[in-house]
Amino acid sequence: MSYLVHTDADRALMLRRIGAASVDDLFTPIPRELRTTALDLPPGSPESEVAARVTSLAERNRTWGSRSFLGAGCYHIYVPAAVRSLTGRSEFATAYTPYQPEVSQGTLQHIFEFQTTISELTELPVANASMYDGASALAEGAFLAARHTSRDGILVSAGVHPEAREVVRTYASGPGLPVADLALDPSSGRTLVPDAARLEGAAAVLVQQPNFFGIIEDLEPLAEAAHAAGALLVVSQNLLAAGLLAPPGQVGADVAVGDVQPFGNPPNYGGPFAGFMACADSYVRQLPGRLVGETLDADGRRCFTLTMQAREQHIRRAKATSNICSNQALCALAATIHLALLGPTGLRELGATCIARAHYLHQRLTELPGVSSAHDGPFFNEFAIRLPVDAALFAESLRELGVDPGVPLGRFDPAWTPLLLVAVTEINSPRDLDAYVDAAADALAHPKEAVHDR
Amino acid sequence: MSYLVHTDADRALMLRRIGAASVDDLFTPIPRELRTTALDLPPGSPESEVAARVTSLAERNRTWGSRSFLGAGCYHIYVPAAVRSLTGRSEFATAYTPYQPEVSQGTLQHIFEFQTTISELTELPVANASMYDGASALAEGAFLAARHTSRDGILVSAGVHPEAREVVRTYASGPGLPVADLALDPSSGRTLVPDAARLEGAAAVLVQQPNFFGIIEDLEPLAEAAHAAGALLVVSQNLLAAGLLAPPGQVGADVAVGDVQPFGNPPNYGGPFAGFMACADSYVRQLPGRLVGETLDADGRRCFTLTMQAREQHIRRAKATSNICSNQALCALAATIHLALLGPTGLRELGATCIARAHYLHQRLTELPGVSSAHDGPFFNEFAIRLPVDAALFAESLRELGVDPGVPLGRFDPAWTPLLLVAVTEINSPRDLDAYVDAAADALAHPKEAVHDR
Amino acid sequence: MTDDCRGSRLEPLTFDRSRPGHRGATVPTAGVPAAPIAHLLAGASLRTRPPALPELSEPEIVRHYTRLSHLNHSVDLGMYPLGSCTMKYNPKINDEVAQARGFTDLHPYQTEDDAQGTLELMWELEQALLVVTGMCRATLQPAAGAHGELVGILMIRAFHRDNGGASRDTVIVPDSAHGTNLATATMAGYKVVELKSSDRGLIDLDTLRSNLSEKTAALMLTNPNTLGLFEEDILEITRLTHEAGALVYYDGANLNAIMGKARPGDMGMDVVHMNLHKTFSTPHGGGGPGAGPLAVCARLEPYLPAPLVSRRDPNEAPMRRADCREGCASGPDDDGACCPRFGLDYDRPASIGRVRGFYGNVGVLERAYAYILSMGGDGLTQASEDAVMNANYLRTRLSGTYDIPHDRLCMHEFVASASRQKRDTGVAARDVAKRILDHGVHAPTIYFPLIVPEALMIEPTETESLAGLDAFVDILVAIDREAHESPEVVTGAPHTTPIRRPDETRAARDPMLRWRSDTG
Amino acid sequence: MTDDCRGSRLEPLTFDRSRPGHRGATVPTAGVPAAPIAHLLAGASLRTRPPALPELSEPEIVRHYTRLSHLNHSVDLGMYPLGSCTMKYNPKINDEVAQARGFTDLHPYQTEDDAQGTLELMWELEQALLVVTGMCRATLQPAAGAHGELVGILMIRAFHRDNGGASRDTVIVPDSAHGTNLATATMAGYKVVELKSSDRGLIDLDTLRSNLSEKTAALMLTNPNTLGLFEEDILEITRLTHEAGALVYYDGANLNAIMGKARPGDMGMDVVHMNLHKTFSTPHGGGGPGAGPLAVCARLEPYLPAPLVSRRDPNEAPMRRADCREGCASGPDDDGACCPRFGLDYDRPASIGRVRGFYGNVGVLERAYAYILSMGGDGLTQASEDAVMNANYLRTRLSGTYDIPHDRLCMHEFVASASRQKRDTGVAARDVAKRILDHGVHAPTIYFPLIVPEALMIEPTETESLAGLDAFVDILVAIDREAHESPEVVTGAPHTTPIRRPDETRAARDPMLRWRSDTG
Ligand SMILES: Cc1ncc(COP(=O)(O)O)c(C=O)c1O
Ligand SMILES: Cc1ncc(COP(=O)(O)O)c(C=O)c1O
Repeated sequence: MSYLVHTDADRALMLRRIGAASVDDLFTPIPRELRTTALDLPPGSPESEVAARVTSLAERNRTWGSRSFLGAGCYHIYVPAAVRSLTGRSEFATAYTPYQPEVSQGTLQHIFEFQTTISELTELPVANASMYDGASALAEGAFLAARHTSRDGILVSAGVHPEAREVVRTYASGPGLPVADLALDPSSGRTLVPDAARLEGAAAVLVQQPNFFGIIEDLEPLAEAAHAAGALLVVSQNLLAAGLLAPPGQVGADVAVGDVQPFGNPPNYGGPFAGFMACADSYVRQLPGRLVGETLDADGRRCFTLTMQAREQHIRRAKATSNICSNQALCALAATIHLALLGPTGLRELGATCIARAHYLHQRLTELPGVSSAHDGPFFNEFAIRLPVDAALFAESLRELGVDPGVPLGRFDPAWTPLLLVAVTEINSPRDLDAYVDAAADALAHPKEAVHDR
Repeated sequence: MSYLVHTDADRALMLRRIGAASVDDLFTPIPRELRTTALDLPPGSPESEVAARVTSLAERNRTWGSRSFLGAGCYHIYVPAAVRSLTGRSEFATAYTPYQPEVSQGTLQHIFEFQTTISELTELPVANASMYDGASALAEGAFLAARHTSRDGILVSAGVHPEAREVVRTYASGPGLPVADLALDPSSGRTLVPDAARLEGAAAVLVQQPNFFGIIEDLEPLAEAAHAAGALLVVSQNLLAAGLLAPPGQVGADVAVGDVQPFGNPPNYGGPFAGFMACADSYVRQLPGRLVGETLDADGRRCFTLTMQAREQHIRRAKATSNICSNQALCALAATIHLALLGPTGLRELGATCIARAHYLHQRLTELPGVSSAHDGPFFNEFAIRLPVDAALFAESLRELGVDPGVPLGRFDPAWTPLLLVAVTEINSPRDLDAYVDAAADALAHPKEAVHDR
Repeated sequence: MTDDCRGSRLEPLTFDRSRPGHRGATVPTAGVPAAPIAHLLAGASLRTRPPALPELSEPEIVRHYTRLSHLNHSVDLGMYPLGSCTMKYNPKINDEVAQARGFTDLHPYQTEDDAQGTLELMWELEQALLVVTGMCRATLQPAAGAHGELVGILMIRAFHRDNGGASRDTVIVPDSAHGTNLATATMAGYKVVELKSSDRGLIDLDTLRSNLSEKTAALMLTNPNTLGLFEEDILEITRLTHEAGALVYYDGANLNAIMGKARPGDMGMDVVHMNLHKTFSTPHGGGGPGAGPLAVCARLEPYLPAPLVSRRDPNEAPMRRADCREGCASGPDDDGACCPRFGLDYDRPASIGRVRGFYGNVGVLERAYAYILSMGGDGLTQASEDAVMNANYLRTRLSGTYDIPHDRLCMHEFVASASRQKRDTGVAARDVAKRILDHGVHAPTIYFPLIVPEALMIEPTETESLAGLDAFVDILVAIDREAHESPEVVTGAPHTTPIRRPDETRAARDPMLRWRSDTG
Repeated sequence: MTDDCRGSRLEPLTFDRSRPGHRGATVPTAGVPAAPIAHLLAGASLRTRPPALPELSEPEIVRHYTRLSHLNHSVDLGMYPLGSCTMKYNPKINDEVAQARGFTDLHPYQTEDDAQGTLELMWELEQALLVVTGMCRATLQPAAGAHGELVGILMIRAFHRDNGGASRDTVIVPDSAHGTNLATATMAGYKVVELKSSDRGLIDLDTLRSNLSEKTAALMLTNPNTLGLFEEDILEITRLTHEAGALVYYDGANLNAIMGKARPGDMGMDVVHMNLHKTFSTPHGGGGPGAGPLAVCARLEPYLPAPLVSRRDPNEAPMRRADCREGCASGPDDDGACCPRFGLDYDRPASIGRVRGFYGNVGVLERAYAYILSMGGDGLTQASEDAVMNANYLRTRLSGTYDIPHDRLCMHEFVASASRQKRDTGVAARDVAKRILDHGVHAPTIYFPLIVPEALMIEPTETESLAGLDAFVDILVAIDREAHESPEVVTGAPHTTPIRRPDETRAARDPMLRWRSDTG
């Protein structure tokens, strides 16, 4: 209980000044029949014991360091220590949403820098202060399109992460927006461009770049088809590729969303990360979430403040563009700092290292007997291979050899049981890649029987 | 090389403005025959690789957590996270010695708080801003006494840590101060009070409290004897005991020194910690090292500044009280914060837990066949036991059973080969103590043959 | 003399400071035989212009953000009595343990075997939250309070769909409600009806009755409400609502008032979200990440988003502890004598589906878990007691100086008003707030709840010391005096902050939402 | 209006804030059967009065030190051109890796087997430092530069004792020397003779010759010297000194100028200390901890403090890499193909003995090691080049405005003077320094070295960007203008810092060196 600040003497004094005979008196507004006297939880512990307990839980987890090839929307990228050091500063960490700009310029300015960073990476003029995560940002992107077009149909590419597709459906279940899938070309792994009939009444076409299978989509024809039908193209973008691939804004997307995770935010069993949303100017008034704008203070100094709040729940209430209030500011800051440390050159080089290593591994793996590439479209740092065995079994074997080889896709769809999704980043050294290939060759030579765990 | 800030274009521009044709030109003041062009060191590495390398070294070390019973001047005490968080703040960590008080009040004030804290714990009116460590502080204490008394003899109790005794001798070798030992009473383990003849010409009597063997010295008779002979009593004090034992100032010590290590500073293979030195008012002008004093600024606000600098090397140069310049400010801050978090109650409770557990373990161990207490004087949280075997062999056996049982004293003196020095703190839970006793019983029942390592 | 404490503290944008060719982090080179990038990416559209990310060295970036940090107020710098936000102390140990490699490196698609530590933590956290709320089962997915609200209302919709209530199209909220409640209802496809509060600042039973109908899907409320007042008729409120076939949603933003004192489950709540970034001490981060776990009663349990964290005994039979008014499970089982195994339960056919990727803001959950361990049951109860005592202390001490529309026992916060000052001196709530900033203290929440004019919504939290509370009273009393003696000092405030009041109109009129090279 | 940016930023002492009964950390209770303390401590004198440590909660303590931190300037907040101090950027990764449990939990008396990681790090660090300095062997024990100096001079004393030089009683230092050099010599029992520098700011060979004698034990110098000037006659200086039977001590405080460019070993130095907290980027901590490793030539090696870190091949034969002008060892061995084993070598009979407990400021060594890995040989060389370039850039740009007594190529720092300003406007070096503080930049070192009147000793370091350097020039030029136009602005400075100039006389007259309850 070291965070409590009063002594019993303090309490007695305060109660006296309040005019209450006891603490219980303060709780008399609670109907007697509701009142409880204690919580059925263990007593508090000294910090040393808490540290020991939580650390032992962390140690109970097993992690794989540079021998992990798991991606599928969450990537192992080295986060520089400066990111942790700066985001850990309590002035950032222990502040609330910057409601009082005079004492919140630190937060406001880094959000403004985040908005600029996202705008640059998406090549769309406006970005908001962050969303919960990439998946919920995609759902909010669909809602934005529905509001803007006054339509309700949502078309989601089968190349969008299955969990993000599920989130879109969950969100859509409220207002009852119909959601339909767009198929992939089985050989290239790219989204097939829907025809006009398919697009009729659609508010939005949602695609992911690179898509769930790592394949780089051809966005231009999708944008053209969507626009011809009066729908918006919403792209879920992996920022890891943003230094090299054409950004959504360059190829006609109306809205870009995604998750900043690869930058500044380690996997951490899936969160916290930060979603982002950027759009063309015409949709600004429909943007959900906070926006920071530049202005001048009473002395004419440049400064920053929350702006366009008429879109938001605390002003517009029932008519807000979204219910979002707290977002993921500190995770967005981590991404902003990491990307500033990389700069355009570092971002490009990081991408180049990821690509080169991924292609090297892809080549070596698909040379193994029975292993083939799942698709022949271009890919960035992630690809799916088709195995001659259940991918989960294969993974199990490789884990016994010290390599966590990728995500067995059967967990998402039984039809994908032979598929393994492999992600390669700059943390996987050439030695790790070769170890992977060796282990894979070994495992394929001696296949396993049963899956112990999903 | 991510810490270099110039581009080649910057460099070209700067050289142009300097009027130099090349970087080499800037180094022309160095005689040509001395000039080298490169360092025979590996090329630089990206941060991810540095982190991996250094972390792998850390992982190559083996540590024992709460199953370590090593002390002997360096204790495992849980350091609260707030200490790390606050000392890690770059305003403290990346500042220099507070030469410009107007922009250094943070450092100056926490040093003032440190001085007050040490003054309270030693019960001596003045403490300095810190010394390198406890051992060198003891040597400086001897020097202070020599300057003050204009004598040169240094008497060191055999109960002082052997390494500290060695440091006193090393320091004394410069001005050639004669150093002699004071024996311990073999049964109690307490320093025998020297007679007047022994004390003749002595500048200082140096003792440690509790002493190296964990025994609580009786300081009053030592103080009386020293004072009667015109010598100063310099006490090396373990602050861990400071909440309960009579502080040096209460029992007649003139100077107290020691190491703050138990507070705020984890073992870290022996450093960095911080030494401290406190003394009675009459010796202030002889104090080595920095002192922070309270004063007022030009607007009458209370503030702090380095003071009495006429003692120090940068003013007094060859006539300074010591050559010390940088001390251990950040380690002292860690101790100050840890002690502030504990407060008088926490310090007392910490001591009480250490004592109770140490006495429990002592009792249980000395009940084992062949194990006896090395001394019968009172002890605090540390004690020496005499084993029926080489203590190093015994330790080796216990380590195989998961307990690092203490420091085998043969490393300091072959005569001490059967002695094991055991320290108990609040991190050693009752379960750890029982595990120790069980392992010891087991090891004594099945003794070992050869020592593998010191 | 042109010296100015402000100007020198402001900081240009990274983008302003950027100079071509500079860089911070270096990245390993590929180190494998590889074709040129253009070849490897053949068939993909490439970026034609590099993104204008800042080009700066690491030392410059560190300096930039360190300097920026000095422009913020924060809990670690001073009192932060922002009503409804529970800005309590965020313990350092929580941040530290959450940095353990075993947590941060864990990939969400590793096997359950690999993730036993985190899964156990999530399971235990869920149990603790159920104990505090008196509910039956919880999802840890929601990233914030409002996210939890959306999940809860979507579950209510699913429940009605399956129980003949598909035509229920309205959600009722009190007029004191937080904006998220209304926005959530809309987002989930409902119409919103606002209930006028009674003179006592509470829900009026008659008004409620007249609004409840066969169209009502749910009533959303928070208790204590945003005035800091406990809804004394809460049992009648939930009874009436249930009688009308509607469900009751409990916005747990104010849970800090009642831990160990009363449980939403006992009040008859069907769905409850918690803000771990408020009640459970996780840092708010200047606007997140938070976490908004959502706990439900038994009849809503089937609709929870999948996956849930489950605990199985070694024979793989699912086990569960619960502590819910409906007795939905067999009660606490003994604690893991036999190495329980934790897993993710996807087999939930009635689930509304997931509302985010992966499983939740796990890093936030870790911190809340550590907090609960530190505090224990007694500590949490004491926290609520102290929070309520602190609020009442401030209320009592300020009531002579500021109007307090509902000046009776409050819970963890209360709403004062500057209407008297406004009327007598022209000094508005906003001015009082700005003037508070000059004293190194954050302002209360202002102009909320909407039903109090010139509202100053004050929540000291339990981690504010008596000395801190007294200092705050002194500040507010001094400002009242200033308002009368030299109002321009207050209306011109703040005077000592890094900037003075920003021109909000200018910001909104022609929004500049990102850096442009020409505006540097 | 009484608003003031300063006042509100100051902070009382913890002791002022203390209130009886409050506490921060809680401690586990004993949990074992035990007699009462008084009984367990029977025979010991007990404390009669509890120490007046502050009684405060953790939230209050965190707030206190966070607020205190805001009163400091630091490298992370702005330029810190403190001459002789090498306030370069302190990389964050170094602090982070040093926090690894495997390092921090390691007890100094664990077995060598347990400590292989740390021992390997220490060994490799020693090797790298030998490469940089061109010396033969090093001790990592000294806690700071001055500590290294003491070790070095004590070793020189031991060497003379063993080599017929027991009567040598004098150490020579240039008049530009740092105070520690003189104080060290005294502390080691030597007399000190100061050498007057030449007009060129260097050691004058004739003056040196006339001071060298059979009484001379050593010459201590730093090169580049404290004026930032390289001792061009260095080879002749060391030759002459050696000829006189004396040794040469190299104060490595200024090593940042010459990494990869020249080696003290090649200059003929016998003993060299380094300040890892300067050249090797470890944070200075507001006054330590630093580390002052001391490297020596072969003939002094026997005297190094024990223990040294040793490397053994698997058959336990000691191995060593060296790179010393005297060819004291066989040169680099190949790197650990066969799992070398590292140990502590205590078997050094001629050792002067240890100078501290345990083995050194290991946490500082870890940071320096990480820095060397990051930079590599190329990076360190480039660091010195950039450091020298930055200093010359500032020197060139400032030379029109300030007197620069030795206005020729400098190394990593240079000494300007405010004497012209003093003469013309009454503005002294101290005033210029104080006025610099108003601009968010730290002042240079002032009034040192003593041989330059109104000295402003400026060391920008290599981590200051061109933009930062230009801004610094602008500040200094503006101050010169102010000195002429409105000198009281400068003599009254600083104006925007948390406090104004403290009354040093008052502080020294009646020293208040600790808090007292009555002075609160
Ligand atoms: C009463 C109430 N409800 C809901 C919320 C929304 O919570 P969050 O910001 O976590 O989404 C808040 C936050 O301020 C609140 O005070
Ligand atoms: C030239 C010179 N020598 C010696 C020292 C002393 O170094 P330390 O403070 O590490 O003891 C310094 C430090 O300022 C210095 O500049």
